[in-house]
Amino acid sequence: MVLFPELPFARVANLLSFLFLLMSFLLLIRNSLSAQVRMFAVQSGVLSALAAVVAYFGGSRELFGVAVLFAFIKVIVIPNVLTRAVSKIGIQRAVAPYLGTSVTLAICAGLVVVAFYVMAPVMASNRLPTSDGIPLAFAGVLIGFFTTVNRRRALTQILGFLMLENGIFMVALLATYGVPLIVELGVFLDVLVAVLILEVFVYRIKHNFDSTDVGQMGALRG
Amino acid sequence: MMLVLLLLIPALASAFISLSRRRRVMEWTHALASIAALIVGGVLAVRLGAGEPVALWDLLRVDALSAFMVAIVAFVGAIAGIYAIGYMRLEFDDRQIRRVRLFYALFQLFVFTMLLAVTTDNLGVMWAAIEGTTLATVFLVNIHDSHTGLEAAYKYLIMSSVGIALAFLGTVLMYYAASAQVGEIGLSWTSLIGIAPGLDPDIVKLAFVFILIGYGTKAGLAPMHTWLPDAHSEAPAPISALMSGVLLNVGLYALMRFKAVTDVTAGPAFSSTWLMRFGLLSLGLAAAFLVSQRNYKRMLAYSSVEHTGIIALGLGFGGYWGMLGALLHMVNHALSKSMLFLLSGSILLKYRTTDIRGVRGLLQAAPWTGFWFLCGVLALIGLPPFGPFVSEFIIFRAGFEAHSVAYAVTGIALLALVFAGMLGSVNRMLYGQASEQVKPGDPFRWPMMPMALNLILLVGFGLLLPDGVQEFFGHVLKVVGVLV
Amino acid sequence: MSSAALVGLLSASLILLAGGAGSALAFARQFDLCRRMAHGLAVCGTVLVLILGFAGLIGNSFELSLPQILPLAGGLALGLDRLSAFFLFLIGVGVIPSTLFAIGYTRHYKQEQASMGCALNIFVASMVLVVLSRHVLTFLVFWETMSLASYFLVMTEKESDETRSAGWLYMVMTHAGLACLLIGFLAMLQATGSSMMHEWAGAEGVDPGVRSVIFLVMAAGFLSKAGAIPFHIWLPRAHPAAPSHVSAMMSGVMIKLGVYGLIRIGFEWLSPGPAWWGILILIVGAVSAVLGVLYALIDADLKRLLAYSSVESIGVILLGVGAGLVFRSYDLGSLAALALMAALYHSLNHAVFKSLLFLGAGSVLHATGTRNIEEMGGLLKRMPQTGAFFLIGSLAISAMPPFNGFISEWLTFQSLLLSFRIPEQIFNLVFALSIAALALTAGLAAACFVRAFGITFLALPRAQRAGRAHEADPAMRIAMGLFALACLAFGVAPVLVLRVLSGAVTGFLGSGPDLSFNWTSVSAAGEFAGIAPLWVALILALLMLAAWRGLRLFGANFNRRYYETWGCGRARQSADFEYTAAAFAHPFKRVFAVLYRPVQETEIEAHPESRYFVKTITYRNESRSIIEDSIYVPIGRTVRRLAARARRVQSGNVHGYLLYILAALLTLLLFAK
Amino acid sequence: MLAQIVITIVQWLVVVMGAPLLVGVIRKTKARLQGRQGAGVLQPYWDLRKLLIKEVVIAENTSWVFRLTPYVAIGTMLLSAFIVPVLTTAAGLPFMGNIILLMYVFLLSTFFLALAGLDAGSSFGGMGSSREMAIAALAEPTVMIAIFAIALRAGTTGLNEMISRAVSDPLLLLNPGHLLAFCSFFIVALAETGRLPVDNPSTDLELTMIHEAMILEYSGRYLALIKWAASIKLFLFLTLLGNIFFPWGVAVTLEPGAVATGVIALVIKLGVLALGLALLETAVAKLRLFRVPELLSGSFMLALLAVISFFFLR
Repeated sequence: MVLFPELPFARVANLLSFLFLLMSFLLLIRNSLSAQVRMFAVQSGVLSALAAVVAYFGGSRELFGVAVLFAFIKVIVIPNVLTRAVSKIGIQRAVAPYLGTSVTLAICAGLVVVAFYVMAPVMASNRLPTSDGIPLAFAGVLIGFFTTVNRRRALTQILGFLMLENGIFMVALLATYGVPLIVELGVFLDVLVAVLILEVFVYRIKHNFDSTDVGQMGALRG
Repeated sequence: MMLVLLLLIPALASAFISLSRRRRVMEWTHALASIAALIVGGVLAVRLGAGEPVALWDLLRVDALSAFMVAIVAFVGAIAGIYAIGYMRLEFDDRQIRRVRLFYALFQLFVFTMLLAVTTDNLGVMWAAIEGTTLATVFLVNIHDSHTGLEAAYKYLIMSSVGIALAFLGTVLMYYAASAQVGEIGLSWTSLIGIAPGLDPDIVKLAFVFILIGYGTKAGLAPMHTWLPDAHSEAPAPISALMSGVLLNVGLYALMRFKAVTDVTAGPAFSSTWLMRFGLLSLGLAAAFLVSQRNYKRMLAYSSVEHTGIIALGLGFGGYWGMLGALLHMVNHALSKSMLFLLSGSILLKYRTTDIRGVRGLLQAAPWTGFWFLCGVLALIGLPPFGPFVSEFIIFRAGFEAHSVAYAVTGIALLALVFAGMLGSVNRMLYGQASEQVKPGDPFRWPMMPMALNLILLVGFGLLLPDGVQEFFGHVLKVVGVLV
Repeated sequence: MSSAALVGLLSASLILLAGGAGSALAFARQFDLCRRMAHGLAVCGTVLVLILGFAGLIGNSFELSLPQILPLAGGLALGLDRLSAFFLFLIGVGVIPSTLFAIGYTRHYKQEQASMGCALNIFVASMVLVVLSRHVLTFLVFWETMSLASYFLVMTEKESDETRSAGWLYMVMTHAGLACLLIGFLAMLQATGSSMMHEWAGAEGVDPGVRSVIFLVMAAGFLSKAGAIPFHIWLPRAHPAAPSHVSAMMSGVMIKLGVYGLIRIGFEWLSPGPAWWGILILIVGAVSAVLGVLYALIDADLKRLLAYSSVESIGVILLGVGAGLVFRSYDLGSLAALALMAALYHSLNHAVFKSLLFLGAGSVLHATGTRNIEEMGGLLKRMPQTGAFFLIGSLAISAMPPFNGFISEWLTFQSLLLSFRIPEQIFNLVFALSIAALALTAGLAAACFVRAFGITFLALPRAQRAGRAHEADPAMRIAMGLFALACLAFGVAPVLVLRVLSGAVTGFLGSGPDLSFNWTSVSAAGEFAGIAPLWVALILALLMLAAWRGLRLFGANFNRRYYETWGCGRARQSADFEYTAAAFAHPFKRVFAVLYRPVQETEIEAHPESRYFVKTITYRNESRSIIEDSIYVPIGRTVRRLAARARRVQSGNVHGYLLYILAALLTLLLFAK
Repeated sequence: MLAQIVITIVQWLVVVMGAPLLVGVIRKTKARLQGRQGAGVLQPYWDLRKLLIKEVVIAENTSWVFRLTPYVAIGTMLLSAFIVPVLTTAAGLPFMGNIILLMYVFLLSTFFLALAGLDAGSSFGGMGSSREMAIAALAEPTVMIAIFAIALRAGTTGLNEMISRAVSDPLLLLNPGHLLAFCSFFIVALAETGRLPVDNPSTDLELTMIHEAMILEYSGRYLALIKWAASIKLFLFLTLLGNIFFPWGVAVTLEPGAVATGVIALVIKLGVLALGLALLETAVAKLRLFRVPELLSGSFMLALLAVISFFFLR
């Protein structure tokens, strides 16, 4: 098993990690739903490529299978489920997020700095070549979390949640070349079911509240 | 072998129910499955009393702590299951057979996921199982498909999923810390605890932060608890009984597993201070809501947040008394809270309103329900003959021994405040003249009989604890790393 | 008696009480059978408790521990020593006649019989076990069971909202007291390392700062149960709501357990405390005494009036306890013993005459159906024996010489007067003021009970209800008779109690009281003060007889003529001419206006035709309670305001909720290193 | 032993028989001071005799309390006559009680008088009892603090020891505490016995009476007993004032010579006090009822100063 290949592997991994973070920034900016779903598909694509690269250099066939499964679910299945949902919901008046774009970007930058500060001990003790990408992955997690907080539409919240999942998968990938298979399968199953259920809820919310703006669901208080 | 049987019963039952059409078949399978699970769980717990854990394909492993949790899940599952039959007969008539099928199937699936979560040794599978409990209960919360039900279910799902994702990140970091130190290693708890002294303290502390936030959401600790009142008050009574009584404990179980590891690596100070802070925050917030509450199901939900806060305080105080108090309080809380939520179901059936002011003269209108509701609440607010009084005494004793007197004193003061709030609300419901249109008599009698068991156990845990049970707790404490 | 016999006696009494509780639940349907069984067994159980108390008082003691109950905290530990024995004796004296009274009094209750009978038995059993418990958790468990049982007894008439709010306030105040006790006990447990209470004696290892905090916290807990002033607000609400025999037991016996606890902390567990502890208790006692009687004076509800006077008597007891504590801190052992004996004697006397008054009030309530003394009057002619017993009770509580109240108040006065042996000048001044407070209380108590007895029993009935009153049943009268006899016996021959009491106090404190007594006379501190109660009573009776015979001898005119009362010769004398309770209290209301802060309202309703003809004049002179307005109402308001602000957290907006989790995560990540 | 019994009886008779005479003397002096002739000094005896032979008229709605009260009133006063050392400290029944018992015995008689006032059911009786109890209650603290002041000095609260210890101490008058205690005790005596500044004994206007209002309904032999008791009370208070604060002349032993000087000393002291009382009553008008508490709190301050002087000027 090739553990320390020549230099380009590390740089390729860093490039792909940077691309992943760029995609999440872009997803934040786009307002139209279908554009956001496309951004998510691209981001998942980048991530599955990174997994393949790590599998190749790390030399574990098992990880390669995971990369393929990841690509299948996150690039093909979930995006067309979401696009079906978007078309079903139909046109809606644009619901502005809580914070304007510039403020959101400023906060995301802050979150990236936080990510670097938090992941410092992991970076220090990690001997794997892919360790520099870990803060970027964790930044992806925080940005995904922030999207669920900031965005008002249900679908965008689901995308935020999925970005969060991607970030975590990436951290696992870069830190330990992926977690054992059984766990990976369990995670994929849960994420898939979660998205399906969320999609069902989006239809019901649309039906009951005739808009997917989750913010105005405030009946239960005190 | 018993272990596989334990997991198979609910899984098969759930599958079988989802296929059957007639209500009677569903009810019988559901009842038999619940009782079978109770028997198997009981046998497993008794056998595990002897101390040596039972393992299976390095995926499932039941040591004393998991046996303790299995016993709670099985017992409360059985009590709620039997009650659910009576409840569903009055709640949904035959036209909504689809909902009834959904209810029974997801009930069994819910029990399965909880059992899986507490019996697995692999931390990743445990995470998946706990995420599974959320997915199983989401449709149950929204079973009435009302506006508020939908809102509660959506919030519950999105917050739990986001919260637990962080817990997975914590598990990943813990795995990273292990693999960085030892190289190739399975994500199993036993191996992790084995090499815990050698792990890098900073990473383990960072991982524990995510675990605390992630599983804290599931356990209902303070800042992450906001989904709990909505979900538990909208869900049907048997489900909120299971969720409040047991699901919160499963979240705490996961926290205890990781706390055992973190304490060995980075010393108990780190996890204790934050558990105490979150516990006190939960207690404080719950007290604010319980001082004057208008909806009795939300009152019970907030009291769950309060008791989770007490258990977190117990874990935070640590030491022999702190851990023992927390475990005891888990059992006491599970018994009393599940009984109360089931009774709130009967009250809802009788008075058709969850508003406290709408319910008057309960002791007059439904003497049995009223009397048991009174005993349950007295147990919940910590009065002597019942268990919670003793476990709270032990927890606060640990507080003084751990020299965190400020936390203990504030905790006791907040508990007194909660006592005042809840007693006031319950008095408004129990006494006074029942209005005419409420027909006297309890909604149904036989499904409530098993709840007598809850009451007897509560008084039992309050006054006397046979040696066998004490020795069992000794083993559990050994697992958690307190008694060495 | 060997300790095995004592344990046998205790278990027999507990079995009887448990039998009483069980039979109350078993025969819930047959009301009369349930009533007789429950109360009968309760009386038998309490008789055994009385015997056990007496045995303990004359010197026997026992230790008992049952590890299988409450095993996690070291098992159930009971023990009998001199002080516990005295309080057992007090429980016996207080409970037996009240339960006998209950047999007659509770005939008109129907469904409540079961809950009342069961709660009564558990209440008595838990009081007995509180006094005997030697282990921290045992004490707390039975302390709270006692409160819970008395809560259910107070809630017997649960229809009215007033009872419900009274019960709620009572339970909340008791639980707050329990919280203080819990903190105190745990701190002591932690400081001394052992959970057995009698091993705490002296608690040397604890540094003074912690000891003072522990003392203050536990004193607050015990004072809230005793009903001393800052914590008394539950007492005037809970007692009128409870059935009379229950308020008799609560006032006579239960609040004394608060004093029991205070004596345990002050004299045993944290014993060589600084002097300011005693002074603090002294001041609380003085304030409780004066304010208690002042509120009793202006109250028109008979049972609430008696409840406030319980606050006053607790004040007098606390004066004794406080003085004892101060003497002990200046190690004047004999004076401390004298002060403690005065306090204990007054507790016993209070149990007797307060129960007598509550039973009297109960039979008056039973006969007239109202508690408001403004609607009563002339009951002495319709209820002669109850009236006579109530008069004896009023005389005893106002500390009039031939009765028991006088002896204990006289002893308290002596212990306060002997304070000049304390070197510290400031404390001498405080003692002087407490003497003035006690004297003022004595005077006001006399005025209060002249009003209570006069307005209720004398002259003409002010309302038809009072007119139709009928004498109480025989069982009720026997119970009151027993108490009245005890009042006279303890008053005329105090040596019965003093010999037993001084033995107990010497055993408990280790130093004998500075008191010498024999069958006829009692003298404190040698030449300092002495009385001969037996002689006083005999000679007074003799002289009254002599006066009566003397008039006969002198040939005075002995025929008498009945005519209507003098009304300036104008109108026919009727009930409206009589002085009402509010009018009687008016001078006090004017003198102590700064305390009552009365709100005067007069509405004059003129006749429709002309302004000069008045149809009705309504005059209201409400007084407000300082303590409630200045302490409890603000606390309640702030708590509700803070809670309302904290409730905004659950705003209903899911994004807010997610933000809370993100914020928690970031704080933890950034600060948890 | 026989001598002690005889002296005790003599002393008791002096008090019981002498009381109306004292009242007569005070009335006579007051009359002369007001330029009136006034009734004879023995007039009170004739009044008592007249009342005793008259028929008793009782209000219909009264109970047995009304008929018991006169006997309680006279009984308590006769009892206290035994306790107070009038002529000698060696005789009397000193072991029966100290000064606190005395105060409570007086309170007992007031207690029953107030009840009798209420029993008649007339508004005057009620008003009298309410005011009497108010004044008695407010006077109690002053009495106790005055006793505390004396007890501090004498080291005992027993009346006989108090006087026997003070007889041999000539410097007593110079002690400030002693004089303050005397003033406060004097004011309390006025309040307790219902003399002028607090209550007008010789009024017949119902609304202004306090003590008289309570016994408005009494007549015949009951009224005689009560009036007699009131006079004994006045006599005892003045003897207390005389003997405790100016103890000289009180016989300490039993032999006749000392007892004779005791009688003379008693006559002188009571004469001076009676004159002072009469002078005060002619000079001062009756205080409004709600000014009386200020008077009593003034006397309370005097007594407190007496106590403080003992502690702080030791």
